[in-house]
Amino acid sequence: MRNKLTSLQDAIALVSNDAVVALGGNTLHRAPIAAVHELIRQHKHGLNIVKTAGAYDVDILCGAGVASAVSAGFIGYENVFGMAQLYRSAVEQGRVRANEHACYSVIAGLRAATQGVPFMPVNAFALSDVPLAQGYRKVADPYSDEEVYAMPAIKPDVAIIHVHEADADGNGRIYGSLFEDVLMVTAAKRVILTAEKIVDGATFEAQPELTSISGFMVDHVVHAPRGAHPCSCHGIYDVDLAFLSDFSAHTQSPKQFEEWLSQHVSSAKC
Amino acid sequence: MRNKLTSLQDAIALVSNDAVVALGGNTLHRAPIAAVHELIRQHKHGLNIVKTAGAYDVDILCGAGVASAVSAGFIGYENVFGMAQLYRSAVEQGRVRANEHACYSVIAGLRAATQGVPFMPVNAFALSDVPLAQGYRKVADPYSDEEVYAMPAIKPDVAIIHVHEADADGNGRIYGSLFEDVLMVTAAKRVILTAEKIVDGATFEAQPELTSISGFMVDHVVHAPRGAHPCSCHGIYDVDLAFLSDFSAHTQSPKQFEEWLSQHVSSAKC
Amino acid sequence: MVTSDVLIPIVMARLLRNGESVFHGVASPLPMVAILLAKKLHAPDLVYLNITGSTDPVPAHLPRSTVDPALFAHTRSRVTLTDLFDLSARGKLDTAFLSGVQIDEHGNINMSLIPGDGGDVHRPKVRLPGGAGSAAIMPTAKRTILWRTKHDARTFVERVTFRTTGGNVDRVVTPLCVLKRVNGALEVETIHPDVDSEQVRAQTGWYVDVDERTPRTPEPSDEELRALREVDPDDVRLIEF
Amino acid sequence: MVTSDVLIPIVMARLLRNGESVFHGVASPLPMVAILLAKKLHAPDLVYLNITGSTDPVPAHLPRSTVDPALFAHTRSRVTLTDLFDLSARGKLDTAFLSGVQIDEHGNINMSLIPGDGGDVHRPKVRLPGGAGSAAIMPTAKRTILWRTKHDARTFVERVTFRTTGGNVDRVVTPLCVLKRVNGALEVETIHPDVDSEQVRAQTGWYVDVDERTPRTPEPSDEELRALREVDPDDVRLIEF
Repeated sequence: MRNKLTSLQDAIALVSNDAVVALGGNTLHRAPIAAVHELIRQHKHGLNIVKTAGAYDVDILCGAGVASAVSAGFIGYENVFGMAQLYRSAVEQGRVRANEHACYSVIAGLRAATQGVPFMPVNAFALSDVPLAQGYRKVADPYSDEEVYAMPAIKPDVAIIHVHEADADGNGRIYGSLFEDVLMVTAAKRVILTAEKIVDGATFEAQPELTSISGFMVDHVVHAPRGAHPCSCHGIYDVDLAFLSDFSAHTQSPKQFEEWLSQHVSSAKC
Repeated sequence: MRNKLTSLQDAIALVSNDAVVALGGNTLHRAPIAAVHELIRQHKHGLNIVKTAGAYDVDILCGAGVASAVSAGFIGYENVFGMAQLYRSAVEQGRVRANEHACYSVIAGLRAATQGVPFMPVNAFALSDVPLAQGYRKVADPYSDEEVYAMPAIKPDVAIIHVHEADADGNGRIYGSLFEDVLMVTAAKRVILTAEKIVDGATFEAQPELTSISGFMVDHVVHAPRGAHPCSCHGIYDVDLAFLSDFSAHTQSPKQFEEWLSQHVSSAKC
Repeated sequence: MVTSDVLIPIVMARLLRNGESVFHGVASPLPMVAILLAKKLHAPDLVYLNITGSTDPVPAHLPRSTVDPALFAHTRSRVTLTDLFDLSARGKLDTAFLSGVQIDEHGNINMSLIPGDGGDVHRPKVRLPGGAGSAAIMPTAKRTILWRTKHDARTFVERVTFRTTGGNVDRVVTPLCVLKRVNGALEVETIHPDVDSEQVRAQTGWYVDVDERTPRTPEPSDEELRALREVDPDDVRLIEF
Repeated sequence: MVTSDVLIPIVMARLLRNGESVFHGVASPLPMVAILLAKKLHAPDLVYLNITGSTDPVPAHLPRSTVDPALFAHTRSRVTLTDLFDLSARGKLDTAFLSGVQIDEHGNINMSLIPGDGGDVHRPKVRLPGGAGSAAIMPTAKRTILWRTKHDARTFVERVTFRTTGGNVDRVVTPLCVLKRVNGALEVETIHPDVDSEQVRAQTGWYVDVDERTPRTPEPSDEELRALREVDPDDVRLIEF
């Protein structure tokens, strides 16, 4: 396979405005934050962010004006820091559209894209106002006429996944929780891996069963140590509560947030 | 979790006649042959065998009168021993119904069962006589009206999977090729693992990422060393060409096959 | 007097059965504690599932986020959230813990939004975090146990403003009582020690049939209290209060 | 004179492009050899995919079954057959090798059955092995290369008795010639060395426009022959003949 190593700047430069962008990880864990910050530095806009459950990643992209839609099941800091204020006000003020999902319906949409079919039946929403609000439709089983909700395919233009180890071919190892990262890889048109560590691919031969993402499905590999910070990266670093606490305190006013962004993101080298 | 260890006899005794039985492995590799032989010894009948690509397993079950239907994409010895004669004559003589599939359509049916939906859209059969022959129907995407084939759910009553290592909780490790075994586990109502080796579950804690099948999805664990023979088991033993050659030579007449069965299966201790 | 942070997880644990599969999602410290408590007390073979993809983890310390790698410790296998949703969708998940910003008489929950002017759901008055997996899990899991650390008439409403989902709600555990769904409606099953029945009525948004004869939630036993201290020595669950 | 077991894999290898993803299924020794040959010759970055779930395996010896663990050797990752079907279904598989017991003028294949009395497909006259993944792969892979070690009018028929599948057939490699699909129909592109054009016509079930001016398949080069001996020193591919 060809060498896919590139810089974070070059990989992110290929993300077009208005792209559908799937972000790996879940809530405060193994989100591809180095790439998220670079999206902000490159002043992307109009992105539709796809995620099952997001936190800092989605919140800051909404605050920075990068996201214009969020397709997810949950956006929040769990019980750790209360609501995602930037996301919340962006939605309430009409700057961001919340495409409400049930996590599983995001998965269903990604499955449809992975499998090259226009929709995926999903056993969800049986007793919910979400389908009406979002325009989700039912489909009848052609054998039994039983009705089930159909999720339209979600085909991200790019999936960005943070992994523990990657080689130049794009093979990636994730230790601990996988979340829905592999499904995002298969569903997306283009895949960027950011990796804590770049390793010689030969080291994967001893235990290919441990490779989570197969290189032929990956387009770009970026070396990004601590690339999930302030989120956790299983076995390497924990959630940075102090950093997030400081961030959270600066999301109460636009001015404070601008200052925080300029100090922690815009001027930062990645 | 509770201890799921049992004998092969007891595990197979729970398979009812007329059950839909999914068999792990692919062609001549890691098929659960110890369990297949036990199905024959227990004189099961009327089974519908689900497999993507089968060989000795499906052939002998057809010859022994255990199978009455086969839902698969391919049944044969690849180029190694020519046609699967027992399967072939059983179908030609109307003793076994061949539910023709495209491998991927077996997968689609298993996916529907896994996901608790009545059917699964599948991007296959666009230019095929199979749907008409098998009664596969199309379904229209409720968003675009695009039509796609729908596979009815395939919900095996039991899936039988041969693994390298299992613990008493039902956690299973498969080295090398996984084939569609994990999907069979999730689709089936009941799961039997046969294992080359029973290990202390504590040994899986060091690398849980290597566990292929999660114990809570498994009902019975059987210690079956060489349980895939004469098929291969990655890293432990190769296909037994001499055994299969002898078998193949005995499939040309019912009488020869009966003799072979009685010598190699009926009288054998498992 | 027993406080809610002690009683609620103990009551939640009592509802769990040995051998069943139990799932909690994001933002679920009390279910995390309750499950570990039940495993220690009466349900050692309970199968503990969560978003990290672990099975029966043995955390060295309890995390504040319930998706934390701490909940992956000592697991012997790994699945994805997809696998857990599938499990529920095909009817094989026994019990799920879920919650709601609003919970109504029929056990419907709202985790999504408070609609804006004219009922506008796309420009809501309040955007809530979202139901996470609730709208998939609650209708398909064999039963759901709801919990909430606040019991007032803004939370326990006659009818949710937006129905994120209804489903197979079995019990609701609150700081005041345990509600049980009977014929599709939530009824008070037991009132907690030291709680006045009038208070339960006043702080619930629909009419609840309670009086001094309503059964009382049993006090925590010494064994339960000791187990709770062992499971959550740092009182991590207090972040829910 | 170059024999088919030498020429066919070399011709198949020539059709492969550097960097593309190439898949073969069960019972495919010649594609296995052709892919390894192409990687050695002109397509080192070709991505070799097969049913074992390996990527770019480096087998220590060539197996007779093309699902053998030997084809998993030195892979750096593992996928399932499901992943490969999905890859094709979403339009990302570049090239697939498939075959047919019958192949017709339009590139349709039959791997399923010869119908019984009155066209009965459930009680067939001959039950064939089945198309494996063909009916999924052939319509969705960007292109399919068919191969067959026999070229006669029973194999190359005007119309298949049962259409297992049609699809994106690009080329067909046989012991006599290379056929190319042009405007939906297979035409002879080149005739192999030492093969008479009349023989190609006589042994094909539909009219093929060939004569002495039809281009010839180039002879194997010394480099190709040497590479073939290195890739398949034990002539495992002969089991297809």
